[in-house]
Amino acid sequence: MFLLSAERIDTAQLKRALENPGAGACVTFEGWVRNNNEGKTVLRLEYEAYEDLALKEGARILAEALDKFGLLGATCVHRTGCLEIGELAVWVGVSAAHRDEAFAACRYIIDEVKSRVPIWKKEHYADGESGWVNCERCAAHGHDHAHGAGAAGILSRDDASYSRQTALP
Amino acid sequence: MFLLSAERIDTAQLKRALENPGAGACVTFEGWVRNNNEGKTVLRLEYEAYEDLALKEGARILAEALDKFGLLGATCVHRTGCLEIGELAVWVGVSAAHRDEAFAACRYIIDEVKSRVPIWKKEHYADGESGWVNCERCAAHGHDHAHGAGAAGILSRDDASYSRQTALP
Amino acid sequence: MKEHGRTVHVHYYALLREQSGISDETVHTEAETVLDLFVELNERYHFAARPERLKVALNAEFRNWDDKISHGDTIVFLPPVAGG
Amino acid sequence: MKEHGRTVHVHYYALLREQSGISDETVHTEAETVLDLFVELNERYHFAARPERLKVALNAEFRNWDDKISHGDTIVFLPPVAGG
Repeated sequence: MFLLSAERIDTAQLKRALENPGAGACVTFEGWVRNNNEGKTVLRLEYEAYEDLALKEGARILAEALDKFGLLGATCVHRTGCLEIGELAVWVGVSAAHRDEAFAACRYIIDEVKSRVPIWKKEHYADGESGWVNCERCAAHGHDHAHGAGAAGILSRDDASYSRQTALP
Repeated sequence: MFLLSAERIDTAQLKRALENPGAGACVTFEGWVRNNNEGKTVLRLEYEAYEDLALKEGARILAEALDKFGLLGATCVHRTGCLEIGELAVWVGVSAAHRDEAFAACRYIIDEVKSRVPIWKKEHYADGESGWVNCERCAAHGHDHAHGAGAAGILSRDDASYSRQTALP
Repeated sequence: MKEHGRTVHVHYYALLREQSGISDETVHTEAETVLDLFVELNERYHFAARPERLKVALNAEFRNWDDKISHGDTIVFLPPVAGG
Repeated sequence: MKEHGRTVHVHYYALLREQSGISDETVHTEAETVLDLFVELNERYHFAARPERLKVALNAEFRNWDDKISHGDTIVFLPPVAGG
């Protein structure tokens, strides 16, 4: 079950839905809004989702995890809208017979959600600026990895308007 | 904070204690009482702890994890007494700036707790039998790994009373 | 409506929404492929993102830049995602 | 009390508690090391566990089988643990 939520996430209820008498392990991941990123003080975040596609892609990721790791349950809920420091932005929970699969699957789901589900995050900083955050893999690799079906190689025209993907002042 | 609890564990309260404005990730592991083990139907479990040493060793494991992974918070609570199927036997929760450390630390803590903290588990089976469960590493390796300061090599006398470590009928 | 043209719906999110100033629009275009459409819209909005940094969705599925567009399609250009 | 003997406290857990039938006892012994004490108690209780499968704690710390025991010590023989 992959959900988007404009409201606070009730994790207790979500965890109960993972219960299964054959489950010996439950691993959860919570992404919390942190007060800093890349050296800047963060005041709050905004999440924006392309809901139709986000729900489909999120459901595909959970189906992959259930199949790949033989899970007994898997859920992910992602917030949308404005979030304050310390708020829960994303919750992933899985149950499985043993902890090996539970840890691996939980990690798989959050990694895939972060890089595949069309959700965008805008950080608002203490210095008054704000910016849309790039995906971690882009930041780490100077963007030599493919974003799925990218346009590199197709595009022959120069794109003079390219700049760092950040909101203009 | 490492605790033993003879009562049901309140996970919501434990998770709140991990909150930190610099934390972007919280990973939890829950060990649940499973209805089967090694092909046998399990009805319930009993946990017994050597409390003085369990508390010391548990605290050492958490201190190691805090140091090794640079965590912002780490907690583990282990149940004692009789538990039914589906009950929470052990809870591990960690918070950290990023998810890499959080996943690695949570896994480290539960692995070390299972193999180092003096807690024993007796399974009661549907066929009326019961047995003390061996540690997983023993089961996996036919016991050629050392249990810390073991007596192998010191002992010269034969031990004729050796048998499979299981309760007699 | 011009000959050979088609009417499509375009939605904008995040940085592209801010740069175009709109969340969605209905566009009449001569563009045959998704990439042609992007180039056309980029002339109007000067998006601060190269298409090789973007993905594209056609009718709420990830698709390719050289896919043909049809009358009534919904197209979304997706900036690099950053959930979590 | 015999000459050279010492009085120590022994606690039993899990399988060893069931096999001895007691949770703890105070023992007067001539044993000099933890291992000597185990061998002595094993003659009484016939524990179904080899000492190389056990660990030992002396005054609530993990210690070695060849450690000397002193008057008043608390000794625990630890079956393989299985938390979680």
